Amino acid sequence: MIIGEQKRLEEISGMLDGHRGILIAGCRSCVAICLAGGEKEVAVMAESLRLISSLRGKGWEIEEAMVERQCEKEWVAELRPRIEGKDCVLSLACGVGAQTVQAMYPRVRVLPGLNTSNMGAPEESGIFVEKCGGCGDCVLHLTGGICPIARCAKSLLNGPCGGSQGGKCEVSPDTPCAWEEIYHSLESLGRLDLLEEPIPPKSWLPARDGGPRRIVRKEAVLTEEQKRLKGGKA
Amino acid sequence: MMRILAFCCERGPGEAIDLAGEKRMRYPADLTLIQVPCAGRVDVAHLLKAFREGADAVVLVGCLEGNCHHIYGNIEGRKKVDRAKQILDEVGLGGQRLEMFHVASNQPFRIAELAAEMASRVERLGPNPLAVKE
Amino acid sequence: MSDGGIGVFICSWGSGKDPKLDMDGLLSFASGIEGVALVKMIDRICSKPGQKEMIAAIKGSGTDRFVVVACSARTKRKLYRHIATSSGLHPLAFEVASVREQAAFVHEGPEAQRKAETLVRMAVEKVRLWVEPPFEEEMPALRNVAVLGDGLMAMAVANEIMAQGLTVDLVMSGGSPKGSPPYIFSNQDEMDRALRSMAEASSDPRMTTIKNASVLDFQGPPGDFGLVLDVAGEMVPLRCGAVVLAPEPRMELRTIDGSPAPSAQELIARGLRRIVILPSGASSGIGCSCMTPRGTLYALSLVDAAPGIEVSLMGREARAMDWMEGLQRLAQEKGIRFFRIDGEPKVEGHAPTVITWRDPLLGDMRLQADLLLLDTVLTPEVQSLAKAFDVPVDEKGELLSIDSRLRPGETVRKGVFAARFRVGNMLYEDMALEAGSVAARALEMLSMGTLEVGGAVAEVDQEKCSACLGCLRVCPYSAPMIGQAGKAEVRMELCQGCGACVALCPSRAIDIYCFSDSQIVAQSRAALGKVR
Amino acid sequence: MNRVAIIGGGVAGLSAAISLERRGVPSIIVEREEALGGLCGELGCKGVERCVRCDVCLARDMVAQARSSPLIERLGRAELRSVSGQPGDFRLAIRVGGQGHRLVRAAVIVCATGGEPFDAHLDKRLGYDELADVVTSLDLERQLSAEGRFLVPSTSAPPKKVAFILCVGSRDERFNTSYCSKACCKYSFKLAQGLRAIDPGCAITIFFMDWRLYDPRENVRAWASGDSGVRLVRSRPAEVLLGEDSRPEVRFASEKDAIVEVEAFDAVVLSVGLRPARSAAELARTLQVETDAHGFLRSPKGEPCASTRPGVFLAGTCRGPKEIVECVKDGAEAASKAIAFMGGVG
Amino acid sequence: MSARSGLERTLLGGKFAVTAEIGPPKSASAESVRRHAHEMKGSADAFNLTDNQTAMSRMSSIACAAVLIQEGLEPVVQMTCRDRNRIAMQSDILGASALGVRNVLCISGDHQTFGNMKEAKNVYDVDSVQELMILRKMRDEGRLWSGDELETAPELFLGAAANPFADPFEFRVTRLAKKVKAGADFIQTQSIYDMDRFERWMALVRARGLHEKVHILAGVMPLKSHKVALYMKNKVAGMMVPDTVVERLKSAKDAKEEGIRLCVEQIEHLRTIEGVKGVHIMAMAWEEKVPEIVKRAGLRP
Repeated sequence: MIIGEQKRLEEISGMLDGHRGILIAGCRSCVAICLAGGEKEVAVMAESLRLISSLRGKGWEIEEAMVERQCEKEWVAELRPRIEGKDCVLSLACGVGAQTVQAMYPRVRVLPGLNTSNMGAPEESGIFVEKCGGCGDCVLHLTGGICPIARCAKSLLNGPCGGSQGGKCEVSPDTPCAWEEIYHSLESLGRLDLLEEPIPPKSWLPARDGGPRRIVRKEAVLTEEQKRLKGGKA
Repeated sequence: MMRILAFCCERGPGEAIDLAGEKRMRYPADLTLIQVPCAGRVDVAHLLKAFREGADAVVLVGCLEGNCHHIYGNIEGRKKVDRAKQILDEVGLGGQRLEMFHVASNQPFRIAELAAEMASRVERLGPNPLAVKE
Repeated sequence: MSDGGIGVFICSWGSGKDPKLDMDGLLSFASGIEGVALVKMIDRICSKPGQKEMIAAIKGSGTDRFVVVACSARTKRKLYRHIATSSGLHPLAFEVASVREQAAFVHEGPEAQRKAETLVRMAVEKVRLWVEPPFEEEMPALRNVAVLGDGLMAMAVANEIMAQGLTVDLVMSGGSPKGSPPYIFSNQDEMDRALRSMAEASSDPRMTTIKNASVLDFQGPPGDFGLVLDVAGEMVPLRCGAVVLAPEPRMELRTIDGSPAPSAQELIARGLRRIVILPSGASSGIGCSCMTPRGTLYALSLVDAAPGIEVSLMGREARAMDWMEGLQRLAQEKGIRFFRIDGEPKVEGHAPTVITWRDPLLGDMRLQADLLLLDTVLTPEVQSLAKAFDVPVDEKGELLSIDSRLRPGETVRKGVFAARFRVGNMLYEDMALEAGSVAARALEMLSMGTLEVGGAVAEVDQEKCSACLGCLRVCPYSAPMIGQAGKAEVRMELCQGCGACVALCPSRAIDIYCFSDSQIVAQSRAALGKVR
Repeated sequence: MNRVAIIGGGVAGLSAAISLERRGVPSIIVEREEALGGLCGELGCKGVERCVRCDVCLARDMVAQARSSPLIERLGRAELRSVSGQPGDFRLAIRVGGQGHRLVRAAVIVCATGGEPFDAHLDKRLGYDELADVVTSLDLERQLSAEGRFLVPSTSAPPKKVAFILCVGSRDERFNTSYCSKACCKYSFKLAQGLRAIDPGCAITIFFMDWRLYDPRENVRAWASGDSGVRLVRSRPAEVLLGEDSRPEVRFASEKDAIVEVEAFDAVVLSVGLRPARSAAELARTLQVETDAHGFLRSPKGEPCASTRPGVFLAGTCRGPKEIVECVKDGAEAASKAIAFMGGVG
Repeated sequence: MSARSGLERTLLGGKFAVTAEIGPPKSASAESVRRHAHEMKGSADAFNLTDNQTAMSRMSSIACAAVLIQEGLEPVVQMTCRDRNRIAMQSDILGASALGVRNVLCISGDHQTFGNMKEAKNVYDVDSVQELMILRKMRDEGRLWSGDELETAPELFLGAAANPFADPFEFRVTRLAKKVKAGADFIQTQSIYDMDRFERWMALVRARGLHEKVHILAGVMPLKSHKVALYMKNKVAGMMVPDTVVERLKSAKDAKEEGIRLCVEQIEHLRTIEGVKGVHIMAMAWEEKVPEIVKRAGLRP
């Protein structure tokens, strides 16, 4: 899932200066799961900002709203009555959500309440770890199901580097060395042979480096004629 | 004996089939027709599963574009056929064994035409290799 | 699955006359199929005695579904539903193997028999997996129609509906409409009679008129719609069984600078002698559309009132209808000239205005006019109606209802009907006919008092739905919606059972009754001889 | 007995029957031919992959709906002999095929007997009699309906050059048809689109006077300019003669320099207009309704589908030439008026 | 096979090679490089020039190499994968060989979070093994990685790093084999303190016959004090410093002298290990001691 964490209150209140009608919009999918933008987090953020507003006389009028999934136009459209009369929206969804709200309500300023971080999974309650770098050309079949692009600090394909010691990455003691894990995974899979052959340079075209990506599933795309025939909001 | 399976929209083409019957328009018995509410009802899995069940050729018969009783079910059907053809090519069975035909309710002769067309394709491409193995 | 077992009824006439099918062979074939509890040959199922015999057999056997092996399913579907209900079964608890049309009539001897057996096998395999669909008969159908539109078309629709004993709420976006109705009246009294009928209708007790209203919200199933109108800032709720959208263009003869066409006396007074009428078609600026009788009638009125006036009509086609054919000859006899143009004329200067264009036969032409009148069209505001009722609009700005196989007057949204106007060439009779047929569509839906809902419709398994909104986006009828639980729900009253959503759903959360995935697969396997 | 008798099983009659059935009103269709569908039922679909919106398949769809409804009784090979009784309780004497007469009681009569295509033999100059390759649009439609393609009669090869001549038997004083038949502009446009779709190698030339397409979305000029294989000539051909290579030659005044041109085509299609049915006068007498100047049954001004006699309603081309979709609307309107006449919702 | 560089000529001649390391300065002037050059001239076959070591910006390795060439020394250019993608890498190599550089050491490079600009964006388009593949293709096939032909192919003596002290130990030899397959001609190991582990590693190397396929130079680093030893042991990842070494420096009166003596002892021991073709002396910020170490270890006449 997409993992994000809240910006510091200081930064958020800095952004909110000069605004009066504020709507905090949370999201019920990924950011709720990583405890960044769910309904409770929206409530906590609302209370904290109301405290700041009364303590420092900011005069903010803060309202809370939830969206099922803030990256879907249909659901963000349901925010319309709540957004009427507000001059800014503090989105506690991931970056995608904030951008969707801004695209649908061009005259209302949308402020990012979260720093969207990565695609990962909860390791245990409260700890979320990056697992996938979205490089567009998966190599898990060569690395025993452990992604070196996302989980090796240097995205090496013929790791480990010289700095891996005690199973930890040189970058930080609590980051396991991906290649150490790859080695042990392939060992238990009995496929250490995969590490013999040097892997040639990777094409980064399908990755973010190739420019913003656009995935098209032709059989679900409505043709121009279908759109004309269907009409309505969709 | 060839096995050609046709998924047939019951509105337009379904009417054409009955009209073909009324007019005694002969077509090869290899063509077996399954009636579905609309060409858009059939999804890629049905088309591929038919080949796994031994069909030599599969046909999706929908109404003419712009004449769909369910607004644009036939365009949805066309998209599924294109996707399935792509997969059949990649798989090696050949997308030629799958085709979409458009038949209006007053074109009974098209049923015989499409049956003949698919029969000739099966002759050219040979029977479904899966069926032969069994 | 079927607990009471499947009944297979073979109609003796199903074999077709010349290439006889061996119906007894089919009988024994059917009895050999696992799960078939009863097999019976009946002489002419569609005859009265045939039906009685079949109903008795079903009741006696305790089977809860059956297969009919007979002629085409299409012509007898309603009959078989009647037999099912009379035997105490669900009206859709059957499948038909059309062995006559799809085997006896189209294949030769042994092949026909084998195909018939395959068809029977397919029908049995399909009905085996039949699941009782939701079938609510009693959806209410309010006998009140909301008609939206300002002009004559809306009024005519209202009249037709009231003539059939239903009540009407006429919702007008403005107060009184500008310009004149776009229809062509054969003479003045027909126009007066039409305007008079408009006045009478508005006083009819069965109609309430709401002026200056725009639609804020539109909810509810067909037969029980809930509208919320914004009437000069105030929110007015409105409940109705059906909605008819009847926007109407307005036509106006205008000068270039937009002022309405002067009367004959004014022309004489201002000494304007040479008048040219150009149907501009476009609502603004110079265009070139078809010469309509409207221009001819206005020219005739000018010439009658002031003989000295010289009138010329320009346009691409000479459009005339029924009785209007002779109109042009009458106009020519009175000295009115007609010019046919291909493409846009060039217009320069003011009093006199010089019009130049290229005539295919006569070459480059020049015409001087003291006054150029444009026959302009004021197309109605259709976008907001389309948005409010979720109905598509085509490039011509008309509420699309013809493009696909919808019947005239129907739109994609069940219960929402739309009258179509043809700009510039719609006779008053054409409009009355359009209004009548659109009203008829609405009445067909409401007149039975209840709406049959359910049957072969889609249903969402809430557990499996991942709320990807795919079904909302693909459904032509916008039947699926997102319920409270954040999961998809298919509104049974809107679903027409086309299955586009089922084919798209990534989580296989939606399936359709009577054409479920498992049924289609079972039929394919049976068709390919893969079932033991 | 609130049953409606519908004379004629064409598109208009079927539409009326279906509309009545949906409102719970039983009806009986008296059809002269064996099968339902009328003139429209004989026409062919002109689309290959794309529907050109000629609406011909409406007839087929409606026949299917009518045949599957228990509320609609159908009498094939049946002719209306006489009508007695008064509006609200008519008695119709009907001769049914070989089994003699049958008496039908009905509260209302809807006459949907339709019109007749203009007999092209009457216009000698267009050579329909002598030249095999000069066909009427109806012949072309029947071939499309049967095989989905058109072959030149004399050579039975697909044509490479086809001419359409519009307004044959319409807007023509000589045959007392000074009216515009409304439908031939549309169906000729659709036939041309059909031939282009079936064989893009077949060039089409259409000789026309005015384009009178009533559906605003039908833009024949845009279609023609976008398709190199189509040529629109605004000229009414004088005659069609046999060329040396035994192909029909059309003599017409060309648009550009108004001299007479002669051009040979593989086939010439005469777009025949609509005339009142031969039996229209006799039918009018039977139903005691008036006809208009051209011989069609007359609807009073401003009341579509009504006839001059209460309780008798008219639908379709029996009351004047019209397109297929308009006949469908006529059916619905006639059904509405019939139900209104029978006192409100059925 | 003709030697492509002085270092290669020494190694091919069977002579025990010596390489040292010069740290490029944080300065725009090459003055300190020239000074080191004069001090160390003749004391080693070739001199490594680190590439923004520990991810701290310093004078570019190739620029320093040019200066060394002017001073008559043979440079070993180090090229990390952290700062350049394959496009910049190949263009730098063409430039370097045009300036006379023949030895290149392909290394992944320290992660930028070690350096003084942690917020920088790293590259890592390719890793050290892939870098070897690219450079070998330029040398042997005369083509860029894209396949375009080069007018003149660079003559390169390709080196790679190896760290017997990083984990997983048993994989380290396989990784060395991978580098050899990718085109490494010589290897310079991490600085050695835990002699047993190095010897076990060399045994595995010999077992796979890698010591004949590639010239292995053992890395040593003289320690100025026991504090430096502790820093190396705890702060530098992939470095093993046994406690005995720390103890020895701590108890010594003159820590620096003890550091030098230890280094010399290590060199003498390393010369006895079969498969070790030379030694790489990394006297970072102590370059002036290299001639003395070389002399006391008897490496130079």
